Amino acid sequence: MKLRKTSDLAIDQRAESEISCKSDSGGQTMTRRDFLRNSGLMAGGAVLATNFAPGMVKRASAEEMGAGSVSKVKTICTHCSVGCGIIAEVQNGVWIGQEPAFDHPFSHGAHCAKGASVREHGHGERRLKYPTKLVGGKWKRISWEQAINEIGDQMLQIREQSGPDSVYWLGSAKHNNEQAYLFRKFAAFWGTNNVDHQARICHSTTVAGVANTWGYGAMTNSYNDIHNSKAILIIGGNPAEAHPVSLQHVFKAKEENNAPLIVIDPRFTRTAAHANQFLRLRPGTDIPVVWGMLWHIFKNGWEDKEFIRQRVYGMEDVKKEVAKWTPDEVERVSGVPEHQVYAAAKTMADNRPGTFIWCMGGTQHTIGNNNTRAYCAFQLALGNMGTAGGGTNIFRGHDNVQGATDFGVLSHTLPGYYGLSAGAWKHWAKVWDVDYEWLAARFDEGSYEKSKGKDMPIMNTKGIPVSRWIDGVLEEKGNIAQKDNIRAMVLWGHAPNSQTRGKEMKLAMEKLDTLIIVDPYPTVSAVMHDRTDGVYLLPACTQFETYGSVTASNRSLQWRDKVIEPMFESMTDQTIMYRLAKKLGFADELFKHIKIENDEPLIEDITLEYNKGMWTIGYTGQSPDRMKKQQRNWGTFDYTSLLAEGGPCHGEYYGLPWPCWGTAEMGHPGTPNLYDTSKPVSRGGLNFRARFGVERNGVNLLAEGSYPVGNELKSGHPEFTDKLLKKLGWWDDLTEDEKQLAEGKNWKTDRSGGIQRVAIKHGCAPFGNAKARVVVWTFPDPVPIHREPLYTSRRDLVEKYPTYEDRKSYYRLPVRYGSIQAKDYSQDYPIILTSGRLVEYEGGGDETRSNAWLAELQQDMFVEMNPRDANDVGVRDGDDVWLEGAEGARLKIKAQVTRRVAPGVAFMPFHFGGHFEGRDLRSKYPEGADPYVLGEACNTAMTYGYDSVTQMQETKCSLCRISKA
Amino acid sequence: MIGEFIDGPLWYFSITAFVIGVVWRIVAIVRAGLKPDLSIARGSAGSGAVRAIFSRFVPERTVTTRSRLQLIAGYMFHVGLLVLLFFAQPHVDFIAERITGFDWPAVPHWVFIVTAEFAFAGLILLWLHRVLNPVTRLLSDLDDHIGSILVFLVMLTGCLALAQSHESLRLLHLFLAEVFLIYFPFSKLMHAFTFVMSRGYTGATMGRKGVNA
Amino acid sequence: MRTPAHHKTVPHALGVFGIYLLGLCLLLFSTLVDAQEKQPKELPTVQMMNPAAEFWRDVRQRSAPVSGKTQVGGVETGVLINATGDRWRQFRMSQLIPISGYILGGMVILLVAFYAIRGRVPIEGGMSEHKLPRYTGYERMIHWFMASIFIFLAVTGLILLFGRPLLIPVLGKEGFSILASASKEGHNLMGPLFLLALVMIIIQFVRRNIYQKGDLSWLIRGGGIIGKKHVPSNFFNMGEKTMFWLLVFVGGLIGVSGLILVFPVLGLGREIMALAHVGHAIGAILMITVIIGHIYIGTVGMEGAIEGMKTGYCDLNWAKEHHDLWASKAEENGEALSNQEVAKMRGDRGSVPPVHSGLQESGK
Amino acid sequence: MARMKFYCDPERCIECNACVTACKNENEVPWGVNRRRVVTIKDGDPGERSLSVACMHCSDAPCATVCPVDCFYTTQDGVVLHDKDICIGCGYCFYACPFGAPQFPEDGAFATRGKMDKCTFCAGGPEADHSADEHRKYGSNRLAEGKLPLCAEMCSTKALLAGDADVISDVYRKRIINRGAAVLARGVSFQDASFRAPSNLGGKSSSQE
Repeated sequence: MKLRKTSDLAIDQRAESEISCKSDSGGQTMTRRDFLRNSGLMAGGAVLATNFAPGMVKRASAEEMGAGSVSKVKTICTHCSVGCGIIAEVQNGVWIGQEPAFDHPFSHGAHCAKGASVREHGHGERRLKYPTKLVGGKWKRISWEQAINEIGDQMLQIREQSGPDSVYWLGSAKHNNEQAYLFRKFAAFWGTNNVDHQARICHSTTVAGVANTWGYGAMTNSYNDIHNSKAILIIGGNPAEAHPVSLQHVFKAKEENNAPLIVIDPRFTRTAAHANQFLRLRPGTDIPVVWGMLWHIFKNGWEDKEFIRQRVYGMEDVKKEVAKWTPDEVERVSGVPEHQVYAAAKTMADNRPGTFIWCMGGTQHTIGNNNTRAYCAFQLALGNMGTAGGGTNIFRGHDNVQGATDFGVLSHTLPGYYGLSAGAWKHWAKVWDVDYEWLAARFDEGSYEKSKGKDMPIMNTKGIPVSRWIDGVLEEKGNIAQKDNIRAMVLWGHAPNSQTRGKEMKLAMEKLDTLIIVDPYPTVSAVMHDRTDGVYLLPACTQFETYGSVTASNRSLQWRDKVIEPMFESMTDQTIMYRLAKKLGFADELFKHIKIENDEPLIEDITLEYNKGMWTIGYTGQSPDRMKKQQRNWGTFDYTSLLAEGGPCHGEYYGLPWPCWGTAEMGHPGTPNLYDTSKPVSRGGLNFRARFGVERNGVNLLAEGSYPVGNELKSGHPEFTDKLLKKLGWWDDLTEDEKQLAEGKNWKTDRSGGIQRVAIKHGCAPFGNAKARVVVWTFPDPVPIHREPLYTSRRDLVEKYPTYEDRKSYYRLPVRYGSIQAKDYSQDYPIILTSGRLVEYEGGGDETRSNAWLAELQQDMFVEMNPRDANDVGVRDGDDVWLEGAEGARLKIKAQVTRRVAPGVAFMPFHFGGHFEGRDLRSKYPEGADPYVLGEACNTAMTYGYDSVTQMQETKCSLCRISKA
Repeated sequence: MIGEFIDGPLWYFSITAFVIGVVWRIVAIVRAGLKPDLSIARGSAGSGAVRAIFSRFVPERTVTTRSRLQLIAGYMFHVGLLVLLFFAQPHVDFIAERITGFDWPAVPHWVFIVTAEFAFAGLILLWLHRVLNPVTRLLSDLDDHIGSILVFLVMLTGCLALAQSHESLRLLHLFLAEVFLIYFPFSKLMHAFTFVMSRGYTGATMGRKGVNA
Repeated sequence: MRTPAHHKTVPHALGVFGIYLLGLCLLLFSTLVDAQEKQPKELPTVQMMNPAAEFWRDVRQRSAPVSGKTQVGGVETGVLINATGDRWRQFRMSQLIPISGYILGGMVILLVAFYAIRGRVPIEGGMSEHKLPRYTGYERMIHWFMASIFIFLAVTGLILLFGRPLLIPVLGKEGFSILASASKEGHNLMGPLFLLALVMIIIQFVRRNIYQKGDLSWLIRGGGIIGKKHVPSNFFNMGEKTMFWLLVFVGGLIGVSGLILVFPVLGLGREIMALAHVGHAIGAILMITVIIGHIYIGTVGMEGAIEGMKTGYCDLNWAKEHHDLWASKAEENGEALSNQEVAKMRGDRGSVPPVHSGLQESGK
Repeated sequence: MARMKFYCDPERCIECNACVTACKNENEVPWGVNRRRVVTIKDGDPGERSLSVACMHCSDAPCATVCPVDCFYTTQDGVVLHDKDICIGCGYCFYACPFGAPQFPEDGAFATRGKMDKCTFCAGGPEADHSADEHRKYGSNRLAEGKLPLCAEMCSTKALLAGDADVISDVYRKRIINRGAAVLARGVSFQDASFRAPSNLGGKSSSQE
């Protein structure tokens, strides 16, 4: 709602002045740093927030306004995946103001606490300011030159001695698309698959589960599309704190459609406070509740039978499993009574389409992939898929975790989910224009695993996931399917406190040869270990000091402009990558088609390069020009459909949500809602992907009688290849040039885009038209079933719902399941421990805890505990308590006694860090770079447990005991 | 207008008057010369002087028992005044800006306040003692009263201007300080400088005589 | 209630005023109670042309302040709405300022009238040839210490209280702001010294101010206003003792509440702060009123009254008339000195002052 | 005559604190001074609601009544502002204000109150619009630029509205009608929230009970 005052007040010219898209950095007379220095604020490096007199940094005055005109820079918030628009006011290179982006299609000017305070980045008092090295327990400032040289030499030495796999490249969901892509490429050129990022520990189970159900592992609709929902179900998510602006859309549906809001969560969250129905489940029992709802749906025949017949495979198997979940059993296992489950099921059945939203409450479990597939099965049963207002709206975490996932900053795939097969490598080698053999030679020789009796090249072997890098360091060499342990860690935009098993991580950090941290902030990695040497801190830029594209949760790509010049001695990630590659000796290959200026690779060239390779998920149509044009025309996109009506972007969906098929020249508008058959593919329609074959056990896997509008085949069909085109007689629709590139290729590897173009021309989705499957026969549990957590409080259920057997080697490492569950911890650790977000902080929180405006609002790490549990141990609200995790880590934190959590459940936010087992580590930070607020990291106490498919860590269900400190 | 005068010319005038006046007075005293002491030295005059200058900061026994209040009040006031004068943040800033060009750490605000409380209590009590005690009343002349009242007013207006919100209050304080500076060299306020000389003189005399004073 | 008017020469005017004041206080409190009864929890007349009005009305109609949780730190940040401040506003604006104005003004008018009718109370026997040592130097010092601080605090306090109606029209907002700012700073600064002075006064005078047998009759006879005879009294009479205890308790109240007001960091809520302000204000007005009377007697009201505090010696006749018990005992002890001796001691004629220590320790 | 008002819709406020940080951002308010705050009542219990509170810009402002130096004034837009040059930091407005709007920067450890600071409805102060003095003392003057307070403009769920009271009322009325009409149109209300006393989820004790 835009509330513009239209009274007789004087309108300043500034408000009227056109929004110039980017500051003319050439015309800057003064960098922000100079400005700060001149105002005497930098004296001593550490300036207390309280010393900031109002207005010192802000717009100087009206009289001085002439000194430099105020330009308005459009960028995107760097906190969560909603992707809110930001308008930054910049004067003389100083970020002097922030205006609401009322015309931004996602946010309409809105922000949460984090978004409303991003300008604080322009202060940057607590940033890491110079390359720094730990020498004899003291931080020593060094030059970039020295840092790159020393790091490079050590890496090359490790490579010599232990192979490239002993250096671990931990990337970031905070990179923009270009940086993420470059990072993955960088790791490939270094010769390792030991590369990963936060998606592993946030939505990897979603990606795996959802992609294996219907093709793509992403949010199917969009935040804005929730406007069309008639019912909203949120499970394991607290968007009111994690994605506050999304609630704008939820409330619109709630108010205008009278859409009921159902929240299923162990905790009465801020979201639940606004829900019509709240189901409080025991942590880790999503499947019983979802199956419990389906039980009522199947029992009453509310399922969409026609939809299932046409578009779903294996629903009968699900029905069989669901039948076991009678209301009694659901209540016994999850604690949710029948009438609530029934009400929720009936509400969802009565109000279609309904959307199904989940977050990390569902994904971060040993059975996370089961959970996500169960959610999909629920939506498929109700026929809520492929329709506006329906879908599975999976709210991603970081601002670009979707993009970084898409670009395969993951140990099991190359960009675009191509996997690690030889074919995938060859495709990318072509895109990168490097010799495949050269690329293969970058990897270590030999083999770690066998596949079908044959040795598998290391190049094709999945790397160690980020969730388990500590085991890659600590595990006996003989137990790792790798030549040597990890010896050097590169944490490039990663907060270690977001990972479980903090005590072991400390040991791992201490065992490493070298620890390299590339980040705008020192992060907890700089202080949690007791190393005295071998740690490097390299100051990276924030996304406000560079530019590029970012993919929001709804698959929309948005262009960010640079707001300010890099602060202090920080460098953009792409620059650091270039300089490091140069040192490591593969810069020429890595940047073969990317222009370098002053050591900085040109972002647009990177975009254009991935446009040439990302055919699988349609990252091919989003050229920099198209994205920039959309950025200039935010206001022309519809608030609900995201479709531009009129204007320069007419007919396009905002952000060209992937798949944006074909080449940019083809002009595909993007796909706002996945699998929506009510539109032609050329206008954003789609059907389920044919990914799992055409037939299984004699049952047709292709769609039956369901197809996007205008599909000439009018039935299911497999994915397009050159052969299929020829068979259909469409081959000659290709141009001669296209034919040359498409010969022997399929829609994923045809670098001309011709196959996609022709398929779409005939109304077909390039990836075929098949059914979604609710039985994933390649997974440990083909039909999602409930398994008790490793550290369960319900020993009585272990026998009936046991976890998996231990596995000897998975992702190069042994994984324990049953051997942990076999032991009863519930006596000593009676309280279930779960974790989640606060609105003020983000991720590991180093950035937000260094932001004075945010840090003031959350100054103490705390644990929420029910009054009953508090009274049992004599704890009162605000007391200090010791919380001991089931593996023995102890946290000293404040108790917050509240009925928000149920008796027997404790909740901790995971953004804190800088205390370790009662020890304040503030003195260990480099001077002036310690965040305002420190606290115990919740994950120090979180325990072992990894998803059976993706090695997602278990953070939502462990055990602990709490005692008064 | 008046403000500019107080902040500018008058300040320079007063500080000049102060410096010249003090120097002139001291020179005059020194130039008055000492009567030659022809007796045989039984001790060192120099060490006696130094000893006296410092040892007399410690009050004698008779004083500590007989006039405890004056003693306490005296110290409260003099130490307080010294701290306020040289370690109050606004003064440090002022001196750094106008005179020295460098600054030094100031006391925190709360120390300032506490010190001011003590200084005021000391000053008021001392002045009351001066007026009420027959001896001191007799000994006091107008100069003493003017000196006391001036110091009091300077301190008071300084504290009234603590909020630093009104320029006029600061100017009032500054004006009185300037009056004080001008008055200083021509009054008993000079004891701030001359106490060294007088003590030194006595000490030297005593020292020479071999008396440990 | 006694009225102090139409009475013949009675020396103990102080007592009269004490009683009068007590009455006034009762009156004041009764009006307060009255006022509160008449205004049952009426909330601010905040007129809200706001859709929130209904919500806020709902919140306000709950008896206790609605308090919740907030991430914003500070005093009472969790309190959504707290209408108790409004009762305080009512008190300050429609009771404290006008009523205390009447009281102080009334006191002054009363004294003027009293003086006009009664004139200065003389020493009946005239000045004698002898004096009694009454106060030591130390005692006089702390008295005047207290007095100067009290007057400073009273004046600055009154400026803050009455400045808006009385001084802004004269000085203008800017001008008054300067004065008010200075007053506030000075008031805050000198406040703690008042407590220091109070402690010194208590220690020094408490023993002589314990009520004694004769005091009741002094009270009954209105400090001598009723009847012709002198009322027997020791070193301090009943009125003075009452004033002493008023000073101790009311002054203490003023001091403590003042400290609360001057330390907002203590994190006390606005209710406590407002309460402290009420106590501070009522106490201060009460004390100021009493002290006006005290000053009246000391200056124009009574002959010989101020001598003791000024010089340390009082006239023997005056002492006999007003503090006969003490005076006769002192005379018996041979403490009486001739005027000449006193003058010598005080060095009035340039004679060498003798050491006088412990001589005047009296009151026993 | 315009009459500026804030309104916070408790049905929409999710306590995201955007208004709090937006205010800090726009007005560079120092640590410890919060012109706006979000209060959650019944925190963690069914019926939990949050509200963003700042100066309500009362028509008959109690703060203005009690101010001993009379430093408050109401602008033509109905915004209650104060003159920091006149304010002496006595704290009386803090006692009088039912909403806890007046803030005081603690002036040093001895904490005499500094000059009062409060929400200005992003309308600056008595100084000339957009002057350096105005910005230093009061923060932004968005109203003079034809903009509304940033807190409301940035509210994540559009719960906090600011503007002319009439306009706000209209917006709010429309919202209420929407809520009501939706119920009418669809014939059902889902306000029968199935909140219940939390069932016991604790492992140990649950199996014991």
